Amino acid sequence: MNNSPSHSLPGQALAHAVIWIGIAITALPLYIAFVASTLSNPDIAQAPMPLWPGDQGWENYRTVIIEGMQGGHLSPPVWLMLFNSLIMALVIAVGKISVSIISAYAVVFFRFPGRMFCFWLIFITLMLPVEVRILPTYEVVTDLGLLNTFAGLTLPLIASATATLLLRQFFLTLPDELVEAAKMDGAGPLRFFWDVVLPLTRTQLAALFVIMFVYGWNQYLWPLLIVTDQNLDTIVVGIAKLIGTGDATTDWNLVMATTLLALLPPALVVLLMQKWFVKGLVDSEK
Amino acid sequence: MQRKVIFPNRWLPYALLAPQLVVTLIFFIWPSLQALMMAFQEQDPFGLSVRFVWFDNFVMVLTDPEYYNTLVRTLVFATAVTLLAMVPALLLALAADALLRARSAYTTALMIPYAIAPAIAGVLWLFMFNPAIGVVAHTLQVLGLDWNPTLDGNDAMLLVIMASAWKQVAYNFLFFLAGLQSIPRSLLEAAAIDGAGPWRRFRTIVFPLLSPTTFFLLVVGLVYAFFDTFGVIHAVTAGGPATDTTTLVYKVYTDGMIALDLGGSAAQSVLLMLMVIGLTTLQFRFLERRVHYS
Amino acid sequence: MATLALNQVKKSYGIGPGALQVIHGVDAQIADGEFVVIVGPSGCGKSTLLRMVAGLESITSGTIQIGERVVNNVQPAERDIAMVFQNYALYPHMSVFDNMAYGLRIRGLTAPQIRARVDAAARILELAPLLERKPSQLSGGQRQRVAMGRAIVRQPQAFLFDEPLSNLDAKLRAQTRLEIQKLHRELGITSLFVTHDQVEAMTLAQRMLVMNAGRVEQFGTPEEVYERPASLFVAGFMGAPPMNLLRHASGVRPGTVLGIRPEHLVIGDSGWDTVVDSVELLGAERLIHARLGDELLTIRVSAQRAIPDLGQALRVQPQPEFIHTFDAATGLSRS
Amino acid sequence: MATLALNQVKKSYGIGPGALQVIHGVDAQIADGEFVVIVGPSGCGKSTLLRMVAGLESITSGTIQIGERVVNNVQPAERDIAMVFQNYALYPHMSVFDNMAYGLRIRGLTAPQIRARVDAAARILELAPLLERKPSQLSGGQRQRVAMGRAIVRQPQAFLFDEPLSNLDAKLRAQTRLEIQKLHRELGITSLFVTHDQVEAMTLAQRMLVMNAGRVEQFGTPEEVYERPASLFVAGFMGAPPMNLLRHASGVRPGTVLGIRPEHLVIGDSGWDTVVDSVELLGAERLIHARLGDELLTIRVSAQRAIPDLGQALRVQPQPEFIHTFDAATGLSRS
Amino acid sequence: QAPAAAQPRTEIQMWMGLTGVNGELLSRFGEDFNRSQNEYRVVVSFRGQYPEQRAAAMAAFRAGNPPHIMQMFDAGSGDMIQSRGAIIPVSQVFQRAGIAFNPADFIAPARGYYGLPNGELLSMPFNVSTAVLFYNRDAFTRAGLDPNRPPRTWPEMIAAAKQIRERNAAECGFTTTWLAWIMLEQFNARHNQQIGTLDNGRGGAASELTVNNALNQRMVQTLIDLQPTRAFSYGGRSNDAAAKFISGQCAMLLQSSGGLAAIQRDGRFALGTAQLPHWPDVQGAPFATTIGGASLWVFNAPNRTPQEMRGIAMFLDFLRSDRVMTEWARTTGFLPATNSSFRAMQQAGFFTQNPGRDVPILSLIEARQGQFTQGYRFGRWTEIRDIYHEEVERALQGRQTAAQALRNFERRGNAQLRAFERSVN
Ligand SMILES: Nc1ncnc2c1ncn2[C@@H]1O[C@H](COP(=O)(O)OP(=O)(O)OP(=O)(O)O)[C@@H](O)[C@H]1O
Ligand SMILES: Nc1ncnc2c1ncn2[C@@H]1O[C@H](COP(=O)(O)OP(=O)(O)OP(=O)(O)O)[C@@H](O)[C@H]1O
Ligand SMILES: O=P(O)(O)OC[C@H](O)CO
Ligand SMILES: [Mg+2]
Ligand SMILES: [Mg+2]
Repeated sequence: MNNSPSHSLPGQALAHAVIWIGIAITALPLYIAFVASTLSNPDIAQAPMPLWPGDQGWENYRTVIIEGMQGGHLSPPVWLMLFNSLIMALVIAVGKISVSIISAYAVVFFRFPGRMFCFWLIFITLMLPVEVRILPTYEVVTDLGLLNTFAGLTLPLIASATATLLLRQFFLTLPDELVEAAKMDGAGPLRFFWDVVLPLTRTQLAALFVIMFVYGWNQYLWPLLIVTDQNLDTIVVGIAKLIGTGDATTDWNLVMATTLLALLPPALVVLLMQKWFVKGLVDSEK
Repeated sequence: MQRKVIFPNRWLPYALLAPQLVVTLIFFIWPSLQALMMAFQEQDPFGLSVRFVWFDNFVMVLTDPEYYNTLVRTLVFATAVTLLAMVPALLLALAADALLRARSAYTTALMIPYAIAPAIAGVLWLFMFNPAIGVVAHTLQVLGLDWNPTLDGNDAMLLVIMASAWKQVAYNFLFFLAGLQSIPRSLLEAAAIDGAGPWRRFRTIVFPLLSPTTFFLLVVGLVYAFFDTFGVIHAVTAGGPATDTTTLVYKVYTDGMIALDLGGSAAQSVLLMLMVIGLTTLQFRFLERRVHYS
Repeated sequence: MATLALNQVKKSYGIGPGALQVIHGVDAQIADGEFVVIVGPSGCGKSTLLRMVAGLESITSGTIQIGERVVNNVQPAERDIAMVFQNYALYPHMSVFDNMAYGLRIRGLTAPQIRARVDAAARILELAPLLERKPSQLSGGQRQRVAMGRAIVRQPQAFLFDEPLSNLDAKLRAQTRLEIQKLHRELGITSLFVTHDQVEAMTLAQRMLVMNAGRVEQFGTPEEVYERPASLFVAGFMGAPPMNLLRHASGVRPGTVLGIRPEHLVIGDSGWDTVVDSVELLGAERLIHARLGDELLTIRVSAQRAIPDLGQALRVQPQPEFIHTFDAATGLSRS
Repeated sequence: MATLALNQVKKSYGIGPGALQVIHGVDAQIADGEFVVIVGPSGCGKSTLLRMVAGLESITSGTIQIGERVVNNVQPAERDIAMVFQNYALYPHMSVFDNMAYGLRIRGLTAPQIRARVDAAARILELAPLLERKPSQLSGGQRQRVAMGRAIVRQPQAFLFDEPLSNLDAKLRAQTRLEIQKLHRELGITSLFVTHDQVEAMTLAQRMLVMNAGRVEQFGTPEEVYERPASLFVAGFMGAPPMNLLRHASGVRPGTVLGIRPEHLVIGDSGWDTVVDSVELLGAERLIHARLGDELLTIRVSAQRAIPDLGQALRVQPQPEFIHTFDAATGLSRS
Repeated sequence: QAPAAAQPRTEIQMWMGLTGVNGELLSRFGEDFNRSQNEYRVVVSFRGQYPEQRAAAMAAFRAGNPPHIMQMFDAGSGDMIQSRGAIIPVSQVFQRAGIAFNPADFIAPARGYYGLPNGELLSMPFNVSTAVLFYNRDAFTRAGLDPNRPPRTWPEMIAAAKQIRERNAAECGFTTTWLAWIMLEQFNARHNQQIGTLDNGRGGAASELTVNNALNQRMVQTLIDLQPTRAFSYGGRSNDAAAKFISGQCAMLLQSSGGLAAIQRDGRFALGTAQLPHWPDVQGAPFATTIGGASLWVFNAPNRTPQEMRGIAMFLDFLRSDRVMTEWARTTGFLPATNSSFRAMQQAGFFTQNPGRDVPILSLIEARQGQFTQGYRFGRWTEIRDIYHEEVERALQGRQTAAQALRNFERRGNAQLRAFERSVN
């Protein structure tokens, strides 16, 4: 093998050890959550809970997926919340990307008065976190009659500049000659966008999709405020509502089952699209 | 930076920009201006009476010692989260980079927490460390450690720091690994020929060359610790015990949403905005420098 | 096919006092079917000139005519020309076939027409087995051929080439050079070819346009340019190793520069006294670098000849019929 | 300074049946102070061989000796060698001075010692004014010199170069070639230089090691290699344009291949009947490509000579004293 | 029947702050109501804990779209009462809908807490609770305590807790939920002490906190002193500490009577219930504890139709019916909020059949009433409660004394009261 010192045998063993410790710490909370999701709540309430999976798993998952917590009163069935989260994450991801790709295209491939102004206006959206403007945003959404709609849930979150910046960056790296070749071939701006830019941006789009999907899926404060109809509850909000509330004790077994179900889809998206995701993440921030 | 080759067209660029601009203006710029306005007003929670009070809200915030306590606490928290998320990430990245085989499998396993919402990460850690039912909390108690985040501010702080850092390690890891892999092998080989051992190579070559990545992650980490940890704190400690885990953002939230001091909360928001703008500017200054560097 | 005429073509980047003029009035009449190579050092404006012909760069003043038509304000796609770029600018996501077909599709040709044209071009360029591949699956030379194919299918009035060979390795470059020559022979399309490689320029050109800093230094056949360089610049630019240019050697009149190519120096018993500085073997020949006072002289000799020792004294004499004389002030040839 | 000895050096990547052997037993004895160039096509194992000498790659079997010492299991740092990489591998965050001083610091030299050595190297390489700059503030040629400087200050037993010139443009490459030659003359350190550019190889080498597919094809002086190529591979690889290799021409015995360099063909009244296919001007010379049956022949003539027309018939005769004969089956020289 | 069914139902939004068995039941009442008629559709949804829910409701109100009905815990009442433009008193709601409504139907403490001096009710009492002591009978037995004689006074409580620790019958003696509610509000009512001037704030917004006295100091100091041995173990704010009791870690729990259902469901021990302990040296003690829980507020909004108003009244009317009230009280541990449902349960013998279930009633209604047992009415009380939590938590951490904690609480609390006073004037 390679003779460089980091690739020596003891070096390899050390590296494996470090990684395995890392994986253990990464996995521990997930494992405990999994075990809890297979126990009954009294089992958990009698601390310490067992560290080996119990036999309530099927029942717990059935309960949360089909019925929802406490017969669907406290939270709708998980399948519905998952569906809501999915819609929200998809709309946000696809929306952000579509809006961003055309605006990045405009900023990069055209010169026009106000170009830099527009760019900065978009860029500014990167600077301020949601917490800062949540109440007035809420008012705007209400004035537009978008409370309790997917539009209200998603539109305000489409106003972000990460995607625009990344795509702009990428567009800037497309060789000038490609544009010129297309011009010589007689392609106009829209045709060039459709025939050349879009296909070439596929990798970036896939990466952005993952990032934005996770972003959308993990939204917390905004859906907490904007949705008053339980049937629109997203899963992350649903979970947070379930713990430490009122005079009830938390049904940790169900909460953990729900939690695992909640992190499964974004984790799957990240894993399945890993190749693009890492590239996109690293590109987008550089 | 701009392209040399462009398309000539008068209206098309505006049409393409329109959706983004509209969304930005309606859902971002406008509400932000509103928030700014609220910082100069005093109003009751229901918005039934509104009074313009100039800088009163700012004066109140800035003369409240608790605000400075929170500021210091936030800095401590942010520094701890950032470091705790970066050092292990760097170690893991070094290990992964050194591996000849199974690197991608390991990478996959390590990046899962990226996909997990902060609020959910908080729930997971709360569940392990809850003094009443948590497995780890129980173990600590058996070991004779008096673990009680509901009362001990340090325990609580440690808990939110760990939960927050845990989630962020994945992110830092991916960047460090990318950074390491972009260091030309030949540089390390040159150093090896020059006689540098592994530790010396790390100290004098690898770490300096990673410094752009490190700095970037530092800024991102600080921003994360400042803002995105809201969900963690909300789920784990709700800012307590006392105010021992209340960060600036959490204070904006509690003062505004729970205590319903809208003006004071808005004033704090504005101060926060200024800090974010500062951080972002810093980052972009640096980014520019880095463009020159390469 | 058409003639190409450049009349007092100028180009400035930017406007007003800050403007940067990079082309200072170029005139050139190119005959129908002629193969003209534009050559010059990096940054002299070769690409800019070519791109003005293509319509990718606006013309600050002067006119460009393709055939009878002044094209200053004609869109690139309407000028009926084709261009081959240095980096080929192939559409990476399209197959070779689609790369060639793209322009034809936009022009609205029918599928059978397109197929016929692409097949014809592919036959000429031996691309037929590659039509389904993506550019990333091709070698550098194959990509280059696809770029040419894309130009050919258009059946344009003129071909423009911007350093199309500079991304190829030496061997492939030599080979592709021959192919382009042959292609031009077959198709006879007026061609404008930019390069900064003088071997390429000399090999390909029917006429060469030597540029320097936005001006034409010489426009003539390769033989003219090599044998009768119009200026010091051309003398120093063409030839590898380039012409020896001496200012202080004995026999050089003050205010002039004497030019003599390395192959026109004879080592013997008379002539300049030089000292051998280094020797390089090039295969069939050897280059002897020798000091002549404060100037350096390169002499080209057959490799068969005995190798002189370093530091050895050599007598070197220029063959008189190959001596060039330039005005030291203007740089223009006086011969 | 030291001798360098490679004895039956082999290298495989991977282990077991899936292993890929890339070096198939190389032997080479390099004298103290000798400048040896390893040349061969891409992928033939040049870098691998060099990196085994450097200690960056483990040795699968065989031994490598530096001086009297077998270094197979010696760490790179302890082999007392210096290496110049293709991409220079300068430490981008250190000044030129620090780049050169790095290895010395690690060796524990005192500050004045370091300063003295770096200054000396900087003087030789004319780097003195650049010592405070970062690599990013240097041109390609300057970076290359810093990389050499870093090697020099170490005063190693041997220099290893892995295509150190291939990132430079043609002119700079020619110039740096001369500098390396001069440097070697001054310092006299045993050097192993990898390149795939044959001009570079011939110019620099005292002896050349021509490699092909992990095997040594020939190891000799440039003259030997050029004039008496040991195999078909060497004959076809060295020389631009390369030797004509004919299998079917009249006078070629079956089972053999006749080799004749383009400069050793005479156009006259007798000899092979060929047809001119294309002509290229190279400045002082012209290349005539002509068809001889199903084979192509390149003839090198002076540019002074009249240009033959395409399609014209030419009689071509090889100069008998320069004819090479190879065994068609083994590829080995029979001359 | 057919035409009515074709009519789209008018939707009535109700936000609740209850979860668990309690929330489940309240939601079911909504469904029961929906089944009982076909004009209205009530949507009962959980919107987070009371403070979050209130924040959302306020944002919704400002945006002109508040829920029709919002359940709000006792501590939020002061703010709600002052926000006259935002709410419609329930008495008026019934009046406008033309449904008979007599405030006197509700039990006295609730009337006192949520009503105006003129008898009008501002919000409708629904989940009425008071604080009680739950204890683990098994742990008592293990500790050698008599499970049938729970501690009645604080000295007994302290002794029991210590004994439990000494015998290691549990990891902790006792803990408490709702620290401010129990250790400040209930505690002072139990001893008939006012926590703020102007009749506990009922007399106007100019009220000031008066809690930094010997009695409160002694109570807080007691907790501080017990904390290190875990005779007392602090378990977090709001309801968090209940888990420690349910898991068996703590042998005793001070908690809302409304917490009963959860304990019954998850606890694995025999449960005992008793009244809140008191200090016997305080004159007249024990007095009655005070009311807790939550009431239902009706939001005003510019676009409310008479149809909606009627729907609101009908649903509230449904909720206060004997059938709903008795089921609610029987299942949850809350008290019946109306006199008639209380009587109905008595007549059915519920309290005699379920020993311990009468404890909250004995504590709230039957115990001795005093001048300051009627509850308080302060603005920004949610926030003031949290200030109390913060200061006492700091004291429990050992970073300040009880006196310092209470002094800081008074200072910071009064600043809030003054800010509130400014905002209503
Ligand atoms: N968009 C531009 N704005 C300003 N100056 C430009 C621009 N494009 C080119 N130039 C300048 O014009 C001059 C000519 O450039 P051009 O690309 O034509 O040179 P070239 O001869 O093709 O060089 P090379 O051989 O390196 O390709 C250069 O000095 C260049 O810096
Ligand atoms: N780490 C490796 N694993 C497997 N095969 C390798 C590895 N490194 C090199 N090779 C193979 O070994 C052979 C020799 O590679 P090497 O880099 O020595 O060639 P080279 O002569 O230096 O080529 P070039 O001129 O392109 O640099 C090649 O076929 C290459 O693919
Ligand atoms: O637990 P509950 O609902 O009875 O409420 C207890 C207190 O009143 C909360 O303020
Ligand atoms: Mg150019
Ligand atoms: Mg190599």
